[in-house]
Amino acid sequence: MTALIELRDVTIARAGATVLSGVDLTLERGERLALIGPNGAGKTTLLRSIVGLEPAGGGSIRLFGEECSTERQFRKARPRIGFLFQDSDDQLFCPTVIEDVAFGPLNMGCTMAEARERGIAALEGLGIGHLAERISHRLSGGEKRLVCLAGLFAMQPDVLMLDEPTNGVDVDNGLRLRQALHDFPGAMVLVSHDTEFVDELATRAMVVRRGRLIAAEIHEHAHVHRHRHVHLASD
Amino acid sequence: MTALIELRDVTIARAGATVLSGVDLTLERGERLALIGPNGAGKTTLLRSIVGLEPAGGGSIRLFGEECSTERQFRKARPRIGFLFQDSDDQLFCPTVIEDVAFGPLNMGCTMAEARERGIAALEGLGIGHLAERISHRLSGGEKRLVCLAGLFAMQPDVLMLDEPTNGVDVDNGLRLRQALHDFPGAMVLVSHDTEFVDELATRAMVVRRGRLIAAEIHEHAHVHRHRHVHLASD
Amino acid sequence: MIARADPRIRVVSALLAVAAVSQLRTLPVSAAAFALAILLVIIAGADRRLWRRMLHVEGFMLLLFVTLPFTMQGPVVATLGPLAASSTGMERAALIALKVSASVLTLSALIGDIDPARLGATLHALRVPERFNRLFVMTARYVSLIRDEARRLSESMRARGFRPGSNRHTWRSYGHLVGMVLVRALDRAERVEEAMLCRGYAGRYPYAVLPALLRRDWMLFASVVACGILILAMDRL
Amino acid sequence: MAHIPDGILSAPVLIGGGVIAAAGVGLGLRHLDDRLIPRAGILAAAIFVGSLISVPVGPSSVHLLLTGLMGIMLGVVTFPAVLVVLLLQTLLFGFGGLTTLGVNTVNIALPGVVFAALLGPAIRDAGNATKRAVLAGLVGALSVAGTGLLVAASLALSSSDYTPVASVLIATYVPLMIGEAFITAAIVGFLARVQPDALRPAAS
Ligand SMILES: Nc1ncnc2c1ncn2[C@@H]1O[C@H](COP(=O)(O)OP(=O)(O)OP(=O)(O)O)[C@@H](O)[C@H]1O
Ligand SMILES: Nc1ncnc2c1ncn2[C@@H]1O[C@H](COP(=O)(O)OP(=O)(O)OP(=O)(O)O)[C@@H](O)[C@H]1O
Ligand SMILES: [Mg+2]
Ligand SMILES: [Mg+2]
Repeated sequence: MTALIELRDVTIARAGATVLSGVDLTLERGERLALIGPNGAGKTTLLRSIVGLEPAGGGSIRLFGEECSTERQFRKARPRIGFLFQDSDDQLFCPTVIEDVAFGPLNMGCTMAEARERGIAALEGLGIGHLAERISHRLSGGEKRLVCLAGLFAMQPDVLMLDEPTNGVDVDNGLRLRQALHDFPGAMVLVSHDTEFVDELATRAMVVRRGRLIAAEIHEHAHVHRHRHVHLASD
Repeated sequence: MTALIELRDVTIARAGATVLSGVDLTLERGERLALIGPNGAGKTTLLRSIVGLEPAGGGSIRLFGEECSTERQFRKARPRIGFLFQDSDDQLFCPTVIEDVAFGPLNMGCTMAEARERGIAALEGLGIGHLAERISHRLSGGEKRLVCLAGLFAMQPDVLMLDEPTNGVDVDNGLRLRQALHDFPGAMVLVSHDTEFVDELATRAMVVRRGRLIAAEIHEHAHVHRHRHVHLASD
Repeated sequence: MIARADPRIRVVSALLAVAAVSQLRTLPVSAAAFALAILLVIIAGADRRLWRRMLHVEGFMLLLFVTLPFTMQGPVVATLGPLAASSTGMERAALIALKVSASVLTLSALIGDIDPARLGATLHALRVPERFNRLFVMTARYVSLIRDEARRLSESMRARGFRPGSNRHTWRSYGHLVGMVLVRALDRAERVEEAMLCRGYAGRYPYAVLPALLRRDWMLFASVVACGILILAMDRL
Repeated sequence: MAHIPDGILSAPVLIGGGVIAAAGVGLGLRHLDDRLIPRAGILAAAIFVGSLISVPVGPSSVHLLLTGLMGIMLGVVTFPAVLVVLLLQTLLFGFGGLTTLGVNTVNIALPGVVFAALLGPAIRDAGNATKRAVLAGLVGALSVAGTGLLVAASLALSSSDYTPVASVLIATYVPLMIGEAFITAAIVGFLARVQPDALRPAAS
């Protein structure tokens, strides 16, 4: 069986400066790969180049077994990869939530009725069916994040690529989001600074550091921490 | 001695819906008060109403001992309160960094030469004197954050109000920012989801939850954690 | 040398030079003006992007070049099927091409490298009305920010399988895109105004004071004006 | 498409355009008080950015002008806003057009201001989405047509040699009218649902 995503010796430059070089990455079916690394290391850049939004300078990118280098080739693969952007505001552009969620299926050739049905189903799967008719611009940060995710689920992708999915999400919405990701049957690439979240979800991790992508391991062991904590006075 | 900021039984509504009610808050000289709470709880709204950007529906707001309710009264107090906005791009509106940093002092009646001098001093205090002539919107996220802060320091305020100051700041700039805040002699109100940062800096904390502002305590004690950790394979 | 000149002088010189070129009527003088413009670009230090700019022709300019030779009366020099190209028409097309190119080159050489965001103090010093100037500075400051926002939104559309075509789905989606950019721009405008208030803004926008003009600046000004007068005089004699 | 470069128009047309533009910009500035400058500036920037998008219409594609929309959102402030946008294009893209700033401002801004003033109130009060869409589309299309006519007129008035070109030119505006009508309708529909306040001119 072929890998879902396969990068070989890929180099990516942004605004003239090389951000990443010699990147090898393989994502197999059922894997949940975490990408970690400091600010500005190139995690977002790497995700963008996987779906062809950032042209790779060298090396080869294969998606679902097919070589991709032109916009045309990437375009065919994109509906199968749900890409959650780092900033929800960059992803929501339709006036109402349901229109936004139905946008992907419409692009894939669904009729309006089918697209809405898939959209509603995706929203309900995330427990936010009640948001369908809301104006997307006026949602809270956490709600926006979940709506973006519903927009991806509605496309029924084979791979999810999530750029800091827990950003700006509060506790309650965070729980729903984790549950939905746990239940997602496909493969996943995950960028996050939230180590607890990564530890809980990922099956494998890689570190982006100084322009390189390096394999990492996930261990389990106990730690003693000592730090100050905030408690409600009434607790 | 009078408190710097004193809110009594304040109610704040946004777009018709009550966001906060019965808010009592006192900030004394030298205090560093952290406001914490979930997304959409009303932390930003509370800061905005302290400087009169969001009109309070009821109760009284006293700044530096004087009752404030009209725009005129707030206008007098604002230069003494440095308010760091949640999004840096909203705060940097002058073309170059030095113009932006000198903007506050100029409004306070300094001559151009004095204002620039205070601006340069503020930038150098934060270790970013070399950015002075740069175009402000071409800075990185972390640099923007520091420039915004320099703009506030240049006004030599008595109180800093910081809305998620560490947002989008990487490790190096984060260290500079913490150092600068540690060295700031005045009082501070601090909103942040970054618990480590809050624990390190705050002397007192309050929680915004379900429309109320509740006092909280900061404890120090040891914990035993057990979780999975990511390590570089080569470690 | 030009890059170090005072921006006030550069803006005024550019305006005068282009005004002079725009009034030329004869082919040889226009060619001379074009040569002068190239010289100016070389003095200024040519930028690679400049030559690309030269190739950019507005749609109707193309139309003008193509139709003028066939629509103007005059001695026929070539025929293309039923169409006859006149020499007067071709001369006119050449004249326009030279004048337009000379103007673009002159502007690039004199003011092409000025960052619009830095022009506030210059326009202020040139007595441009205060409100207009602030509108200009504000717009210049936010164009790139908003352009980035729009770019990221359209990338998110592509990532979800959008491909533009001539259909209602495309037009509606673009309408949503521009609408969302506008709504976010309005929100931002409100917060920017508040940020200004928070820093004690009371209606007087502070501009940087520009240094006094040097002899070098006046020399640049004098040479541009002299060239302008010279070509206009040659053209009319 | 509406942007006439330096070196084509005659002096009387340049001066006439300059005078009308000065009047329009002056009027716009009088309506632009201090508090409205960020709103007008950031909106002008957004519309400038929106107009960089190329929209497929049939086999070709067009760049939007969005002047009908500007008229609806900014009223007479459209004049200074268009001037700012043109000045920025001159500086950023080096298309030229310094001496023609006045003429271009009038050609681009005037139709938008006029048609938005005529149809704007009906758009804001429209009871249903279809009626609003039709009216907004009309403002978009008419503004483009007006700009096409004014550009043609500027050329024809400069020299009779340009008259044949000017009449061909008007035909090239038809696809733009179609694209602009649909997009303006879609944007106005969006704003009416998400932020109806935005459809009121910045200066009121
Ligand atoms: N629009 C851009 N133009 C030019 N360079 C950019 C742009 N965006 C990012 N970069 C550069 O590319 C590099 C990688 O950025 P990237 O956004 O991929 O980092 P990241 O690992 O996702 O960081 P973060 O944790 O902050 O999201 C950085 O050095 C950054 O300066
Ligand atoms: N521009 C607005 N118009 C109307 N309501 C708003 C607006 N901005 C925020 N609200 C509402 O006010 C409430 C408080 O929002 P606020 O931004 O103060 O929350 P916050 O505690 O700062 O959250 P976060 O941690 O996400 O920054 C929310 O319920 C939100 O929906
Ligand atoms: Mg990133
Ligand atoms: Mg907030």
